[in-house]
Amino acid sequence: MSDELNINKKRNDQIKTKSSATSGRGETDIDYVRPAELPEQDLYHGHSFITKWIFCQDAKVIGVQYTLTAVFTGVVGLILSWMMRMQLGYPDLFPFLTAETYYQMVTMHGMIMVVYLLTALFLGGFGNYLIPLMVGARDMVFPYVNMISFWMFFVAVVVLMASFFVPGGPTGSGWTLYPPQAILEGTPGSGYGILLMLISLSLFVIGFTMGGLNYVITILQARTRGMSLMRMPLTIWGIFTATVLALLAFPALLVSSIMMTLDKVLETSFFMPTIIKAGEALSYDGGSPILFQHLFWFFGHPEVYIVALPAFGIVSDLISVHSRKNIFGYRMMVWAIVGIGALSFFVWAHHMYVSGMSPWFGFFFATTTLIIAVPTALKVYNWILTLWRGNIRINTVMLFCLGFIVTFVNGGITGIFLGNVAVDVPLSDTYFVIAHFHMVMGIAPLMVIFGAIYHWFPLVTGRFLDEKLGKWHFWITFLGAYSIYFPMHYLGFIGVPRRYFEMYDSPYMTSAVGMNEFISLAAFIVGAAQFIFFYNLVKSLRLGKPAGKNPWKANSLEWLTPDVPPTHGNWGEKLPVVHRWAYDYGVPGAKEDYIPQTTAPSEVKDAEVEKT
Amino acid sequence: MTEVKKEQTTTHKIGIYLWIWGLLFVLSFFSYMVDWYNFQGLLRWSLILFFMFLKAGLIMAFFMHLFWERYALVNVLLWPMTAIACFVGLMVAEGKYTVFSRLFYFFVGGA
Amino acid sequence: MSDLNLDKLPGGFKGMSEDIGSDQTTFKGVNWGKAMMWIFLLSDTFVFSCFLVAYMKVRASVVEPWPYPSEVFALEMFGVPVPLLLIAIMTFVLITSSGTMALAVKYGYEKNRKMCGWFVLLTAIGGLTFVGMQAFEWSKLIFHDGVRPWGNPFGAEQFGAFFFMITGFHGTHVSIGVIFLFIFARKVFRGDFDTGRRGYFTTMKSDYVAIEILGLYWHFVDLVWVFIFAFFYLW
Amino acid sequence: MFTGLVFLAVIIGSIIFHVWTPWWWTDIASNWSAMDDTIILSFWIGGGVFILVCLFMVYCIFRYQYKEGRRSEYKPEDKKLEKGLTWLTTIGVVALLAPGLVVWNNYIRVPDNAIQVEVMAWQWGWKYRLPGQDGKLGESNNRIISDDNPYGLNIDDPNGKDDVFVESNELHLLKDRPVKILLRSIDVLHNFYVPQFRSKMDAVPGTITYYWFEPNKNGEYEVLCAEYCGVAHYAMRGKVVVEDEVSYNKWLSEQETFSSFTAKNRNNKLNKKKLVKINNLSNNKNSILKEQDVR
Repeated sequence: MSDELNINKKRNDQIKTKSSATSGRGETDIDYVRPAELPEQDLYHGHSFITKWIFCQDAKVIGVQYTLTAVFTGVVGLILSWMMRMQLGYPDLFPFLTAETYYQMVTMHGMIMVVYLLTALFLGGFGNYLIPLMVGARDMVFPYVNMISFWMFFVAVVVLMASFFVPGGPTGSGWTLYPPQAILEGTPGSGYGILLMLISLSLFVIGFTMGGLNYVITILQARTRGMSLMRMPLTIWGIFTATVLALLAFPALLVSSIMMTLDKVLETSFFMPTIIKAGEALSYDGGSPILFQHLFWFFGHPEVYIVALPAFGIVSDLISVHSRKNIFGYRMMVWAIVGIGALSFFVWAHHMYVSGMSPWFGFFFATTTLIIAVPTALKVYNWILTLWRGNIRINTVMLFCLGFIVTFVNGGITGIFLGNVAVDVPLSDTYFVIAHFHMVMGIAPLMVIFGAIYHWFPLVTGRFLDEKLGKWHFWITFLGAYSIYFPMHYLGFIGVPRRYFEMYDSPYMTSAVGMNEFISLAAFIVGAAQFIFFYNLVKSLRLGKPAGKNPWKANSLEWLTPDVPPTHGNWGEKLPVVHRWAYDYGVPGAKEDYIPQTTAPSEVKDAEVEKT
Repeated sequence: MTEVKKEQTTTHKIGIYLWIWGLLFVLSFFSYMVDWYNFQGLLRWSLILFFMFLKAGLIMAFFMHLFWERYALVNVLLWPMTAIACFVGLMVAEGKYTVFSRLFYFFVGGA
Repeated sequence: MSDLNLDKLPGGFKGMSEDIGSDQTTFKGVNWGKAMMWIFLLSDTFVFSCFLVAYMKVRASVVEPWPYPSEVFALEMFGVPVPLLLIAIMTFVLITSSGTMALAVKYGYEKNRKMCGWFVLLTAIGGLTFVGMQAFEWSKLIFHDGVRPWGNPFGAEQFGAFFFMITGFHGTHVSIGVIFLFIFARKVFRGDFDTGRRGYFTTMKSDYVAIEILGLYWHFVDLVWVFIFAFFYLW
Repeated sequence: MFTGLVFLAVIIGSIIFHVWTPWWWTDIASNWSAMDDTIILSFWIGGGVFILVCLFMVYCIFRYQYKEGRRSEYKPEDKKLEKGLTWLTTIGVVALLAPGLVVWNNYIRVPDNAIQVEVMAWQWGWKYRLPGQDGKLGESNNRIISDDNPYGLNIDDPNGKDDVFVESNELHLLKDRPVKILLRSIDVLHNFYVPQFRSKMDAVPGTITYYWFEPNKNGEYEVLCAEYCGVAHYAMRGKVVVEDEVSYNKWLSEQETFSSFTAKNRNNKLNKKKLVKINNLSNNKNSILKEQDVR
């Protein structure tokens, strides 16, 4: 393998300046960039505390608001997971944990983590903060709508949290909210709980659509001069594709929420067939529960990639910056992101192999699902090939990236098990599934989030996070999380079904008591380790080492603002002009080992740059 | 909001709008006639879909100016429809399967 | 300010690949608001598609007979039931309003304040008529025919549920459109788009392109009706 | 150094755990050993990829740790390598997919000699219905379930007359005889799952789903509900007994049939009335609707 990778001769024919291709007059001027198409953006600058920090139209502040709100819900989710693990590891020890509360915790934990933490954090948090900075815009294109978007999200969170306090408590129908069970008695929170959940989701979708339109249009229509799509950092590609997916997938969630609300409130029968409860037939008739599952997963599968793609993008950037090497196969990475995004709309029913849908769908969805494995695997190869022959800084950021690779590969491969229809039959609805999706869309994206926070904290606050605490945080989180979820696969092999309040007395389940105790212990430790991180955040905000400009020696635009942290309007007097992609690290002939995107070719004449 | 210079945007003769407008009336009338003459089966379906797509196409192309837009926008808007097409196709299959299993195993009391 | 000259850019697929490969904007010459409206409409298309897909799936899988819309929606005229009469009229009204909107957009391009304003107002009135007729249709179904979301005398329960949900959702879109049409008619007449007056909430300058954006929305509403007409009333 | 070593330890630890794990699947008791085989195949291919990727990563950590002044290699892409990896991955994926599809094809095609067994799931328990002598299950409908007709059978359907009711959690099956499980639910989603048989499928109210297997080992097996169905989901257990023909027939003869069940209730006139009433479902429904109109 390594022979093929020996340094080829420079493919100078690849050098191609867009300027000379389009302008006609720029044949000789290697620094030429097309003039601005659009006038300067008109911005509203807040004057009071309220317009500056609360109802703020600055995408950076909105990003931080999103992040803090999402992290708050995340902490709630974390505490819920602790309580679940208390029950599973030490059943009967905690009398306040009844089956009802357990199922309510399962549900709220799932929904909070997937939608209100990961989606909101990646797109609302990182998206808002990074998009305008990384594409060289002054702000999002519709700052006002962007502000409303955050407050919609905020209200959605409030409604969600309110469901903890209504009679009957929050819904306990599992995060998939499958009818008929979700709205029938016998499921905790089938009264107000489920209604508030559906309302909260609808609000989230509406709020998110507002934000999502902003992200998409900012990326498509408000890039700075010289910033072509193929020069964008992969972070932006990931967030962009994920946002497009969200805009097209959330409608299915909205529709299923509306229909289920009607089933609950008006007793329509969209998802409700004839149901016998306590010997009496309810008034429902003729509906189709499987339809809900189709709608839900038509949203739900893209949702997986809504979480995963930004993580892919961000981790590519982090790995590239901290191994001082260009990302390997940038173009393939972009195509892989777009391809995965597009394919994700054709694979939804692989969550439903044993749901009783038309059995013939198994062939179609197994095939499409495994096709997705190919671009995903390529991305993994490219990450490790980026490390290869790099100059790797082993700091906290890089550690989280390495942790991501291990957990993601692990979870991705168990995904191939579950996507392959016949293998899924014995494994579906068991702990194998739990282990799989926590590994691949729980731990792996969280690794990226932590890495990204350690990476961009100096930009947001002007100070580094504490490295020593960071390393403790990483090792406990990574090793702990791995030892939670790796053994959990084997519970699935035994055949322990998911969503079991207690393992009861089946012989093969009792054999796993020890493992359950161990997993619970690990979960408590990992959860507690997050408070090291929060302490680090608070401490470093005040006392962290000052970072200065571009502390990581990165190339992408967000580090090149005149002020650190960037102020409203981002760029001061003049918008930056981009001359190259974001990955010119270690270019032979250049003085430094990195060439920022704004560096004009004439400034680094000797650099043997391959690609612009 | 930015002002893209509008001078370049070609305005279109009023005739084209009136012409499309008329065409939409005629097509709506035709699709109404499908019901009026009570066509059934495949003929009904193909006529309904034909008129529907023709009308939708006219509205999108001329009233919504897609005909005059650059291909980048047009393609971005039309490709996602394949996902919907896939969804529709599979759900038709699923609906048929459901009704098959219902009729095959259930008796439908009275009705 | 800008040297973007759309006429000089290559068209067709060559233009497309160049647009996508270029810097700054991907949709050349497309205003931000307009691009946003297009993407929003794409998202909204998925909403309506999901509604219609759900409807088709359920309708295909109920075993009870589905009410025959041609008869359910018939209107008694001079003692003879005319099938789908009201729906036909509603369709014509909506297409008419779509036509007037297209003209309003055209005059908006030309910055013809008066004509633009009148046509926007005309569109708003068309929309209002449509909503009114829909209210009539709903009340007839509810009070006269006894159709409820949870059941109806004609057959499968889901008929009423889907009817009220889908036409209701569409009607909501129309109503929102009508409100905005009235607001924008006022703005046009007041000359906001000529003076570039700043918006009350957004503090952004007004521009005639807003009429085009509103037009896109309105045509979309019409477009959805085409599909509802075909799938709900004609099927 | 430390970092690389820990990651190496994680990989080696994973392998050791996998090899020495005391937790492994239950002994298979059905014909679906092919499913186990595809899992094993996935383990070899997937596990191999996992180990290779991680080892390569560890190698990079050791070999290319940061050194002041060193330049990393500048090589944006390598078409040949990328193409090679694409093909390799594609081959691996096809190798996993193909057997999976073959097994699935067997899973959804029920052999002709399979005995039909209706599993009826309810919150929270199981009961079963077997076809009688004629080998055919009678038509059923959830809407007419009542005390006199606990399975909601069509009383006019001759196939249903000799259907055997098993109104308990315990089901007996014949060894080495394929069974087609027809799943039916009267309230919410359930899933009839016996880990030893490897196979499962959701029971969906409003429709019938199916799957099949061939039990090939005598014994008692626990039935689990594998689709979340409400608070007592975890306690929704049943029992399957696989046995030889003699004891099976003995068990079968102890069960009640539909006709014996109705005969028992025949003297009660009220019941009969109810059945007639329910049979005129359409009239019944209209009256329900009128009640709803009032509401």
